[in-house]
Amino acid sequence: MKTFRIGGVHPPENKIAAHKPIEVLPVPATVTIPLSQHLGVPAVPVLGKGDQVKTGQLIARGEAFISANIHSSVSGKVLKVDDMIDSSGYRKKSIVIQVEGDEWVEGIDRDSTLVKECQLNASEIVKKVHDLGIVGMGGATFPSHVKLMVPKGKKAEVLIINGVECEPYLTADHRLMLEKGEEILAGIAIQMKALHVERAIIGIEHNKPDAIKHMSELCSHYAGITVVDLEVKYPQGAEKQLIKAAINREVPSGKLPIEVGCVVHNVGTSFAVYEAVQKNKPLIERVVTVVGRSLKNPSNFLVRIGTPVDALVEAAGGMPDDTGKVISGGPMMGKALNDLGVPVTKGTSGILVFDKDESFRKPVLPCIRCSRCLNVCPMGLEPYLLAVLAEKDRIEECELERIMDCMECGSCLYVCPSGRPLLDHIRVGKSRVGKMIRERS
Amino acid sequence: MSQIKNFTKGFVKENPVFVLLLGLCPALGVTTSAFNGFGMGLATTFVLVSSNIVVSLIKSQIPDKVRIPSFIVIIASFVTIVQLVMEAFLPDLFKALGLFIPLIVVNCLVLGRAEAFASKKDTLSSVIDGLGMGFGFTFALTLLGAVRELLGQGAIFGYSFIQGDGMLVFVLAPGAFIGLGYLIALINTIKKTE
Amino acid sequence: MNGIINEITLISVVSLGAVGSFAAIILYMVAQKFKVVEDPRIDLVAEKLPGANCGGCGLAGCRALAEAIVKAESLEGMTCPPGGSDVMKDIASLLGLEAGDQVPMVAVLRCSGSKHNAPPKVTYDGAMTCAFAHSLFSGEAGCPYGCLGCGDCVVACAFDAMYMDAETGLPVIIDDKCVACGACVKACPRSIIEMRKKGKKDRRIFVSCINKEKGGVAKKNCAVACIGCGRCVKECKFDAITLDSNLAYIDYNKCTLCRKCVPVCPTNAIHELNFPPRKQRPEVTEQAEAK
Amino acid sequence: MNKLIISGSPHVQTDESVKKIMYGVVLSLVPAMLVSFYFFGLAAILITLTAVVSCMAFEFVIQKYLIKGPLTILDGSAIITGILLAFNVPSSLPLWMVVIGSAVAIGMGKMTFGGLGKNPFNPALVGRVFLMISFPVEMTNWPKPIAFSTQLTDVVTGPTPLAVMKEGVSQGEHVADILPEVPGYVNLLLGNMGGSIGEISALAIILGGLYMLVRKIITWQIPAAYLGSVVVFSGVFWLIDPTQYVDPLFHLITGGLMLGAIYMATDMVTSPMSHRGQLVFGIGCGVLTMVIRLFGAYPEGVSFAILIMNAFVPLINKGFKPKRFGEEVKHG
Amino acid sequence: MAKKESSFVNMVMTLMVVTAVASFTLASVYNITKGPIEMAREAARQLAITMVVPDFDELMTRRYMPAVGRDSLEFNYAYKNGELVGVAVATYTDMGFSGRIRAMVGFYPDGRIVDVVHLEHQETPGLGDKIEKGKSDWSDQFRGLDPSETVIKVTKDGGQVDAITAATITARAYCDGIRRAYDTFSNHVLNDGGSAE
Repeated sequence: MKTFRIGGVHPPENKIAAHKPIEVLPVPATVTIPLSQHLGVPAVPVLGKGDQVKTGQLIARGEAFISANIHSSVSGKVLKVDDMIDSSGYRKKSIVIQVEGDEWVEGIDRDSTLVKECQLNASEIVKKVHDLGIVGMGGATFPSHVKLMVPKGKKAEVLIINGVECEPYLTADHRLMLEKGEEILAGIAIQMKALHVERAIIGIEHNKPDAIKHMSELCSHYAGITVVDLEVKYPQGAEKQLIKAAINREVPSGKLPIEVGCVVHNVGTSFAVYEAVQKNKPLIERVVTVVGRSLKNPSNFLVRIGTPVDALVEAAGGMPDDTGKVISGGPMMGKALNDLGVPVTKGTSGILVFDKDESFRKPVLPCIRCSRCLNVCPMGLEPYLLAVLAEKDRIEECELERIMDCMECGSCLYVCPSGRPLLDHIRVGKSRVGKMIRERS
Repeated sequence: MSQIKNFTKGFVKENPVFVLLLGLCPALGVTTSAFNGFGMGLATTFVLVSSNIVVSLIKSQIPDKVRIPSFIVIIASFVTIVQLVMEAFLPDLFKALGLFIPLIVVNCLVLGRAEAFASKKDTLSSVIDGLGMGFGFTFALTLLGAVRELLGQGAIFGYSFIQGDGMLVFVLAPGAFIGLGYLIALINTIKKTE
Repeated sequence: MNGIINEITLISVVSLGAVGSFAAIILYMVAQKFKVVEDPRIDLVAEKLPGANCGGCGLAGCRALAEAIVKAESLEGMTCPPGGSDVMKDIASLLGLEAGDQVPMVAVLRCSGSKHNAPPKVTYDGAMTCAFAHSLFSGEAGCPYGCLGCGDCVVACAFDAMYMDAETGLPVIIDDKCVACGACVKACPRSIIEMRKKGKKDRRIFVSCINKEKGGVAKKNCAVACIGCGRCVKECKFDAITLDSNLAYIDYNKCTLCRKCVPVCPTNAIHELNFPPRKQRPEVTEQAEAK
Repeated sequence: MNKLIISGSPHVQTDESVKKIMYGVVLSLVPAMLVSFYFFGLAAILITLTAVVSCMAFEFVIQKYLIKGPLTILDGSAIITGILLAFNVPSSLPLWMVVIGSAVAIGMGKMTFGGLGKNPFNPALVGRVFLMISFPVEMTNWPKPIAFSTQLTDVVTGPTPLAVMKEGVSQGEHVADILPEVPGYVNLLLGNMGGSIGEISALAIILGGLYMLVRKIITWQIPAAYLGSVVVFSGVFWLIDPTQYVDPLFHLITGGLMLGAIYMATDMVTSPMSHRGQLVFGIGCGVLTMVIRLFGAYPEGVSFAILIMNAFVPLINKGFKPKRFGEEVKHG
Repeated sequence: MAKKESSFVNMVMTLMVVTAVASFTLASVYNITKGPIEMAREAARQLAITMVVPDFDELMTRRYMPAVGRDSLEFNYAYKNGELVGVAVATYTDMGFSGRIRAMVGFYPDGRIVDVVHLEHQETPGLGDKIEKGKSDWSDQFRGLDPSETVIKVTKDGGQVDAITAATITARAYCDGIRRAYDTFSNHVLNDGGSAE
């Protein structure tokens, strides 16, 4: 079994919803669609208050290179285009749509039959992915068309598909592989065509034996696609770690995976690419795991983008009384929500509902220099040092200690026996170093 | 600054050893007993006062560039005088401190005061400053010596309190550092509460 | 031979005198060869400065300011907030320059979102640093402009002029100790602290809010938020108050400290400091609210 | 509704804590403690108790009245310091000296620097070396081990095997002639020899070390590098001249080497952070120990070696960083 | 304060005057204190000699090189009524813990030790300074010993002298100094017929 070499932790897996098939969540009464649900420049709305929209209709255009189109996930009337609270409590421009029926835009193939053959050429595929607003579904929401365009002078050799789902609790990708395996493989084939690569590797962690078996069987019908069984270790789902684990190549510091001839896509993204290219369907819904220890009915839902989080929690059995924390995403990298009215976005992979007793952090004690943070850091950094330097505002030294290599996986904070908020300080340091670097150029 | 203040500042507020951290070589080296510290302090005080007087008297005649060499020569002369006189008339004290007397020359306290104070102020102020600093230095060395003698040999000024040996480490060099460190901490605490 | 003056005296005088002269010659040569021309005035100016190296002047430290002053041969644009105009006048007379009048400034906290006025809706459980809390979320009270209460400004203050009030959860500025170096202004990720004119008898009037949200939204999170109603603007006869994106701002250069604007504010967002108590204030406030 | 809790990611943490680590170490010290009680009897129990109680008392007093900070005496670190200090003194040491040692260990070695996690030197060793320099007579007076001893005073004393060896070699005797004067290797391994309370039984210490390794309280790097370098260093001299230098095994199981390598050098606070640094640290400790043992004035050098290397830890941390991911590989 | 400008002439002049005045003063003080210093040194030596030899009325000094060691030893022959009553040997050792130890060893003409007293040492206070008479009675054990019968070595080295606890090095060194004195003494006094002439 393969894995990456440096660092890593083994948080309790808690894959509670692993055996729950994906359920389709009913369309809510209103949806709030933020204009910035991808990495990069926010999209620009193309309609205004009072306009009628259909499901799948383009409502905001990503005009910059690193940006993505946004489509309406429902049909109905635009209530307002205004600043709405996002998951951090800040107000961001969003489009609020009052749902009226569920009328889809023509041209979208809603039939579930599998279409394997792809007639389009590479640039047509990329265009389609661009037009239909596909972004990375693993959580980073990087616009997919950018990744499918190999920069000049570089060559992609391997397409690596991330089916690792190393975050505890989350089971969305797992279920997707089991239920939509054929479609994912078709999507992978399309991506391979777009990238002109002959080889694709699907990395799946060992705690999903059924998915590994299922995908391996399906792969036998495709040339060049293999499944690799990976040891369970967080953060294996991180691009650089996955590349290291799957094909033993190290992406140099500050460089992109293409530097070592790799492109990494999530299985969810592959599925979305399949639907976009073969079925003409924009990214308007996604699978979200809703899970929690006290939640009555932990589930994997297929949710329209823009559905408020409380609708998901309601469908999963309602909010338990002793809820302490609601997290959007996984427990290691997700974001704690301070308002449940916020919508599901393209990057929402899960909603975790934590009890009060598992919500609070440990009391902070002095650092005993046990070096656990240093041993688990997958990037080989020294989190204890970075945290101190950042806290003391010694920004230049932070940069020398390669603070920008930190991917905020949270392993250091997870493992710290003194409960020190290492990552909190490192994040501040990172943003300051980033500012300094920008000012320099 | 009144002359009284000028005189008393050396005891705690600007104590040469505990606060200014000047003249640490003798402070650490000779203070194995309170008596040694006291003797060294007085010898230094004499040099300090004498050199302060001379420096303040001739300060206007000395060109800037040969200031330090001139001061050093003056200080060295007084140190040698102390050494000769002590050996002639106080042979016992000379035996205990002999090795350290010449080191007064490079005691940065003496040069420091000559440079920072006597070369700028009038003679009377310089004398008082030298006396104050010297007594402060003597006080510090005696205190450190007493602490080390008490802990290291169970005695003060040679009068034994306990049977047998004390904590030997305080007689040795590490004890000097430890003792000085904690005394400085103590003085800082006192200064803070004032 | 046994007299006080004998050949030993002679030998030592001659030899030591020769050594001295020789040393002087070498010193002279070395001094000629390695002449360093540093303006002696830099030292003099640096001596006048407070030496706290607070960076309030915008330079790396007191010595940097001294170098800059001597180099520029002018005091224009050079200020030493902790030292105030006295220090600058001192330096001016030292260098024979003109010192501009420096108005004494003081740090002012422009937020009243205490635990009482802006009750927390969520609990923050991370590192106690505003910089991180600001990047993480809008604050416990939900106001994206309000004080986060983690005390970065207090940590940044080198003059012990600030402390956190446990009751309100807000920092408190001790006017007497504040030297207006601006470290807290830089430290606050939300730019809540402003340097304002100290005012006659330390009297100041200012809008204690920087929330630019619409009135209703702001008011929902905080009882004393400026809702941008504009009553104070109408009340002010001196055009000292301006309204910009739902937020009133009082220009301390135009304000005459008449404090007519204070009672008309429906949310009590305008604060007056160090004024004698006002007798009829409660009624006036009620009237204002009744309108 | 409940107020929601907001914090940055990650939202899960291990159930490992400082307390658990510290009590794990205490647990691992039990075998060595039992051996010491067996051989030194009541005296060992009394000294261990005195050291632990006074360490905790000094920590409490200093935290409460001098630092005026939060009280952490129950986090177990003071208990470890107490036990290790007791382990490093002979069982005949007067109890008041143990109290002084505890005061120095906690006051000077730990609290002066700000308490847990900030001390550059191992507190127990600071206390030990202070006692060693202050009371050289009492600290080098080793009672002979007696099974189930209940005697408190007037026990038979004798030199440690290392001292016997050093004395003998310096007299020009051959190693082979000296070896019969010390207990056999099996006895040395079990702990039937003169020495400090806790250092005698290499076997019991190794047992505790294995427990800590399994619990992942320590990593293998420091003990392995330490013991390895001792073996190599002493082995080289032994091969060159077996009449003047004793074999490596003797060095391994006598004196405080095992205790030092497994408990003292691995102290988290005072050892380097990265694995590479830990190896360097261990090798440094080993070489220094052997230099002192073979060429120094003292027969034993573990305490001094570790303290000296403690001083180098910040430098080692600067010079030996962990291997970075994606580190540029330099091509020749 | 107005600083005086440094020119070549005034620099040289100043330094020359300062050094000349200083050296003149020093030379004068030296001349004044020369007598007392010599008297003090002589008194110390005399005191040490009287401590280690029997009552005498005449003293004669001679220097011999020891068999081992770089510096000569000072032999003080003490006579009473023209008869040799003892020899005080100023000896030294470099084996001390810190620096040279000097001591005065007194012998009866037959080679027995009268007494030993230290002259100078820098041993650790509290430990090695027990060789001093005033600090400890350790050095009293040498009284009456005959080095030809008793091995002047610490017991650890196979001799018959008790070491100082925790200061074996100092004790060992002191023994070395005494042996040096005795070896030279036996070469030059015992073997040459016991007379200085």
